Amino acid sequence: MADDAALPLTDESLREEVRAWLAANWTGPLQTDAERKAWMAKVVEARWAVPRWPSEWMGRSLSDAQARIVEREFAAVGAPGTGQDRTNLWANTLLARGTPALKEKLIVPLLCGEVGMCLLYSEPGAGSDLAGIRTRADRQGDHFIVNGQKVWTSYAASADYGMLIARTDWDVPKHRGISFFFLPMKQPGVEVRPLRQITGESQFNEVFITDAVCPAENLLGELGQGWGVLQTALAYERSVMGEGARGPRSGVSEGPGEPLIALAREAGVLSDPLIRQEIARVVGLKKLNALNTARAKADLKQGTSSALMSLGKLAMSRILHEEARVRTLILGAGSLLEGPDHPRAEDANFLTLNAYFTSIGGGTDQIQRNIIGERVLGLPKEPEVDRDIPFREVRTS
Amino acid sequence: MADDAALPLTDESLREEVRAWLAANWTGPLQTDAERKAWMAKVVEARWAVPRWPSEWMGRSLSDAQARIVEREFAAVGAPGTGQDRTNLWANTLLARGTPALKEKLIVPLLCGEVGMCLLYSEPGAGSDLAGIRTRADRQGDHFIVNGQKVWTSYAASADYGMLIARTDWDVPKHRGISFFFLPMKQPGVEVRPLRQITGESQFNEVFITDAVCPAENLLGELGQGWGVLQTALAYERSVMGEGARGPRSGVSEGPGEPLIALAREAGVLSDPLIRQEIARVVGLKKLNALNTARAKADLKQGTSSALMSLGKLAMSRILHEEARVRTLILGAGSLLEGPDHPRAEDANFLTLNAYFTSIGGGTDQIQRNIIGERVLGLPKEPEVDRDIPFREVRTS
Amino acid sequence: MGTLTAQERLAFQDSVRRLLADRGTEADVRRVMETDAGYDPEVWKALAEIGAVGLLIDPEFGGAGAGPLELELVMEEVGAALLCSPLLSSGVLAAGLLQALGDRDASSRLLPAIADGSKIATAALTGSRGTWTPDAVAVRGRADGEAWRLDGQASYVTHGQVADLLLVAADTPEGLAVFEVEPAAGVAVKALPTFDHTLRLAEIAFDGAPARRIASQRPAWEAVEEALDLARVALAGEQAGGGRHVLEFTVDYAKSRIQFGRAIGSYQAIKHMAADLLLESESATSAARHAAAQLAAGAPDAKAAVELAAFACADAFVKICADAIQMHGGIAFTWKHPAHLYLRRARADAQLFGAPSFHRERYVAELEAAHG
Amino acid sequence: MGTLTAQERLAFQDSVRRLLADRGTEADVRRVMETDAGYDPEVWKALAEIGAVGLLIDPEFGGAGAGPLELELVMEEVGAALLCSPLLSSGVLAAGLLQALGDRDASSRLLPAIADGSKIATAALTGSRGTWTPDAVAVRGRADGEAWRLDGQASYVTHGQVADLLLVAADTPEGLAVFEVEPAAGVAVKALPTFDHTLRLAEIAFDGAPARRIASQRPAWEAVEEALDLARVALAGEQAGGGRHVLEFTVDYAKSRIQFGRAIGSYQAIKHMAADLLLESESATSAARHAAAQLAAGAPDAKAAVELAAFACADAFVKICADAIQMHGGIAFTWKHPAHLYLRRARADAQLFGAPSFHRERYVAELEAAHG
Repeated sequence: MADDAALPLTDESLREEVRAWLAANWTGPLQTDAERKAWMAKVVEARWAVPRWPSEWMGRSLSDAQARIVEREFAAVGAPGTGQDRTNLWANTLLARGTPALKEKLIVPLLCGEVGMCLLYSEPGAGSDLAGIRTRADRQGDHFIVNGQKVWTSYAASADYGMLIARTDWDVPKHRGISFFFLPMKQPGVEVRPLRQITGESQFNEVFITDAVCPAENLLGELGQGWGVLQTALAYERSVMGEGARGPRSGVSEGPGEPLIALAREAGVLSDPLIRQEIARVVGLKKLNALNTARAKADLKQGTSSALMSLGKLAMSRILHEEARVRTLILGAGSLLEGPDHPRAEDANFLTLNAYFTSIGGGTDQIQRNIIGERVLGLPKEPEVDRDIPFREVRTS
Repeated sequence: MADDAALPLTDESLREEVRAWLAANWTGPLQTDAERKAWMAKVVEARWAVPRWPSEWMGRSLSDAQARIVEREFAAVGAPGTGQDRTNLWANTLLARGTPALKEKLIVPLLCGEVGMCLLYSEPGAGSDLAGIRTRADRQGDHFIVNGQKVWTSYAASADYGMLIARTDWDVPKHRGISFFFLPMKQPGVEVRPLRQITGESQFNEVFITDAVCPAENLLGELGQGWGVLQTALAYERSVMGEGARGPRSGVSEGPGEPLIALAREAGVLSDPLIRQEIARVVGLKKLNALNTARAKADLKQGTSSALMSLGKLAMSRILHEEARVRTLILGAGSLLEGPDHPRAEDANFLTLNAYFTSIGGGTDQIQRNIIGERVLGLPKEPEVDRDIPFREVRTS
Repeated sequence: MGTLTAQERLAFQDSVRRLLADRGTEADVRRVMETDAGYDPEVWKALAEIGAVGLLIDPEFGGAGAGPLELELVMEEVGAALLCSPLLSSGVLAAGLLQALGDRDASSRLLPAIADGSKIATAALTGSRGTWTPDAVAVRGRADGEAWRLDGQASYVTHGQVADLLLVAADTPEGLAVFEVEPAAGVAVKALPTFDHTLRLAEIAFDGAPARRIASQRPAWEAVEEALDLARVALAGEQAGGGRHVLEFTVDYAKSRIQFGRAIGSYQAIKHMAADLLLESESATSAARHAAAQLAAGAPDAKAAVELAAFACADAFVKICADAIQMHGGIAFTWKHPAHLYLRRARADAQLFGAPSFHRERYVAELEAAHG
Repeated sequence: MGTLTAQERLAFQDSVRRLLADRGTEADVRRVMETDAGYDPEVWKALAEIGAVGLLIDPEFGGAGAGPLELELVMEEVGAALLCSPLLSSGVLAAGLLQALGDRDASSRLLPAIADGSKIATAALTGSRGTWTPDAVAVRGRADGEAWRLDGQASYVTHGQVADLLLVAADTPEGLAVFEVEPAAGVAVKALPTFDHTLRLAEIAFDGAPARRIASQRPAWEAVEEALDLARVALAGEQAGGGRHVLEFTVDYAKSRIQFGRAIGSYQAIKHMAADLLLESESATSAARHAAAQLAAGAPDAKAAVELAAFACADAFVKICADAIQMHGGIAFTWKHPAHLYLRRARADAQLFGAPSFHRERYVAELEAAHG
């Protein structure tokens, strides 16, 4: 086995080992949830789930390059389950900052996908200003009592635990009084209500927390150090997140090639010079963003940090809003409609509204411009009126 | 005469009096500078120059409505000189805040147009932040010694006096240490250098002030109260200023009708659908601004204050930049050229650069948006880091 | 068309405002927009009673005899409240079209019931292309003895599903004409699902539908254009009023929402967006009122003023609503926040009776015509 | 076309950068742009010596044998420094055209002197319409025995007033062809005053001018388009480099300029403009480099990549320069501040060889063609 440190592990021997294991164990597409769970357990057991991790936690202490070899072999046969040391937000956060007891309890189930998770960060009063949260966790013996309200929580209804930030100290500046917990969701004090979005969908939830109980061993990091734990978690999240933006939802294909060209052709306006200019603009923006992303990746490979990464979200926001606008322009009166009989209108209108998912969610465009201005261009911050005063005295909505 | 308060002055009797006086004194267009001076002296002497002012200062204490009657009669024959109680920035400021000695000395010459004036407000280090000026005036017996540098000064070379703001107290917050002077310009300590603008023109000057002498009687308002005097002067200036923006400078007519239509027709692109859309946008913006201005005036007449006034400058800035852009679009490669043989290119390029006169000069668009947001919409100000500390301690460039 | 005195106008506007404050709340809008009919019959009755439905209709036919100025003011209130009603269809488009055609017989037969709200009328003026130009008409009329029959299809018919009376533009061998049709035999009305839930649109198929031809003193499309211009001024007013209202509640939010220890409206990002939107809002108001004034005065540049208002108000309303959502952040991404309802209305208004680029093109044509 | 190794390329870029840092300062630009010639012969010589002038020319004809990738990198430096030189005219347009035509005799006769900088060449490709499309050519060629004579007019000829050699596109009875002409009898070269003082343009009248026809292996306009595409990639590089440099000095200013007690770059109004401009700048760099790479690789989407770079880089450079002036405030409204020099160059670059809307139109045509 690979944890025999005496034998130097070559790329080739590793590749052969994975291949052999896959040949022996992988039997093709997973059809049922039970099959999936069984497979995941097998991958974890064989220490392929998190090969970069130490052997203590089901890993092999492989280098990133070697772990990529494992991932490529899994991908080649279409088998899931490896690379979770890159992609499993929950397990990574827990490994980095959790108590031994909590790790012992949850790491393997998390790797096996047996535990549902959700994020309890944002609050109605704390969006851009996440450190302004008012959900409180008060110590009571060997557990905390949690009260407050969270919002924009995906999968809250099915989650077993929520990664929660809550205020545990009101007498220190806002960033310093926050703690980070794995809050058990299946308890009477946690009420999940679907939140209907402007698109009409309900992907998110509000979570009302009333005297919910959280064991003290579910605290990640030190008490009051939750802001730092959160940054760790957010970094994992960012490194995994792709574009995140969704395309048209109608599911009715517009045919091959550039979608806007196909749409304009279908609508009979592809020869309209105005439409053509607008299509060029939007397709151009998309292409430029793809080129920027490719350059960013190349820069990263060369080890130089890249300004381009941070621009991607801002660029995508503009692209989504612009594409929705041009789709509307192409459809004209057709955009008045919606519903399954009018898939093009459905797409244009859905995109119009859903573009805000990107321009508001995960940091508004405005916050994003602050970040680019300050962290990339090195422009000075604004005066921060709430930075160094006890949170109790901070002005809130 | 009208200052016989016993006789009630009716609109009709006033109108007859002006008419009679004009009939007796106005002999047609003024050809020479001497003729002009003689006429102005006559108008002042006859108390028509500032009819709203008290008789003590060459006025008649007329109501605004009555003064308008005088103005209309003068306008009807084309005679200049009246209405200076609205339009003469210098005389109005002096009347409002000057010492008796300075008024006695300069009011009549100012009304007669015998004294050249300029504004010494902005400094290289104090543009948007006018209260951040560093030009100093130090009392020395019965005069002040002035040192510093001013910029964006029109007519500085021919001016007899400059309306100057200078710092007289460095140990109080910035707005409270400023004083307002009529600085004699014709003295060795005042050096005027033309400032070439991006358009290539030199309408403005830099003024270098080195140990210049200003009599104490030339102080307007109290020592350290100059910011308030400045606000008075700026209010007079705003009430007079029209649009301020200049049109094309080539002077070569584009023919009747909407200039952009004529330009596009001349360039042979009036049938281009893209050009037509852009023309509609810009002409529309101009028309909307005219309509807004008309509504603002109507609101003012009805005595309600108007949000529209403050929007005019911002709107004009956008119009000027947009018009320059569309002219460039219309001309295509033609916009590469300049000079008298290429008047259309000259216009497009001049407008492109001169648009910044409006979007930067007299308060940048950014400052303008602050003003609209705060004073019109009532949005709160940003934290002001330099408001309540001695100017000496304020961070500057 | 007539015009009220300034005082009468303000009193009238006030009565509309009070009615809407009372019975056109956001909760009412949300309730009514989910109904099939898409309007509240009680409110409709009340609107008729205060004279809003018959606003444009000659007193001879039971209306208030007012004109575009009054219409524009009322619509500013309608826009601010997001009123769900067939006012635009019945009181403006249909009434305007009947009066523009000038068929006294038809007018005296149809207008009184429109004016008192007892009948809801609408106009079917375009086909599936939805361009509101004569070439997009897809209904044909054929003589059948003394009467006429219609075949073909009309689309984007505002409030077609609740109309008791349809005025239908149709091509005939003698040119385009307008017909009076009842939604009965040979008329299949299909409700179209709309992105703006406060709007109702229908697609109507005519299959030998009996119709009565309305006489016209002039080319029928001229009368249609006149009615459409009234509707455009109405929409402009709605857009101006809607935009102003959205800006108001957005600015209020920016004053009260605290992030990082201060109101978000103190940040230049938000403050400057608000300042730009104020310019949009005020410009839309100027444009809408100017178009109404020029139309009321029969000014030579009335058409240009309408075209300008059509694109300027449409773009302004959309921009204000779109930016308002951004300025609110997450809260406006929820269904329960009203911002998206306004954005939906703004997007609908921007398409009805011609998209902004269509009006920009026509505006330039007017400018060309004005100056040779 | 060849390509240097990555290391050679960086070394070469570095040599250009050092030359410009040394002899292409703002003071140099201001001095040279006021001369009639509009370039510094000594710097030109130095550019030739380090291989920049003959960059694209085959080693067989005395050049460096490099390609679009190297050209783009050099032009980024040229744009940042606002270099005044006929590099684009002689080293790119003329050299590119000769090589694209593939007339070995003409190439061996003309390219060596272009490569070593001893002769300056340019191409006269458009008439007074300035669209760089074959229909805008306003010169006609007629056979005169073995030789040819040209009549008509060319305009917007870059550096025409300093060129020793003109490559002229002309219509002939056999179709469009390219001719070699010396500025001598029958050729009247008139300098055109340019808004961008760092550029030189000429209008050239041909009156029976003796000309030598350059043989072409393909339709001559195809070769012209190939040369124009090289020039567009060069411009894209210049725009990307210029824009990046302007953004850099603007951000620096925003850090050091204090108003109201803090750096103006701490205000969101300035900070957010800078963030948006960074996106513009990075996108322009990506577009320019991508176009160069696709052209170098002879990729099927090379044409689309060039069109995209042409409009994206043009718009980005203009926007960056325009916003940079606004962000500087009053200081950039003065002649002595460099911002306006960049804006002038940006406006020139945006027109040369086709305006952005022209390239957007052609980009869509490429997208259509790519996907049927």
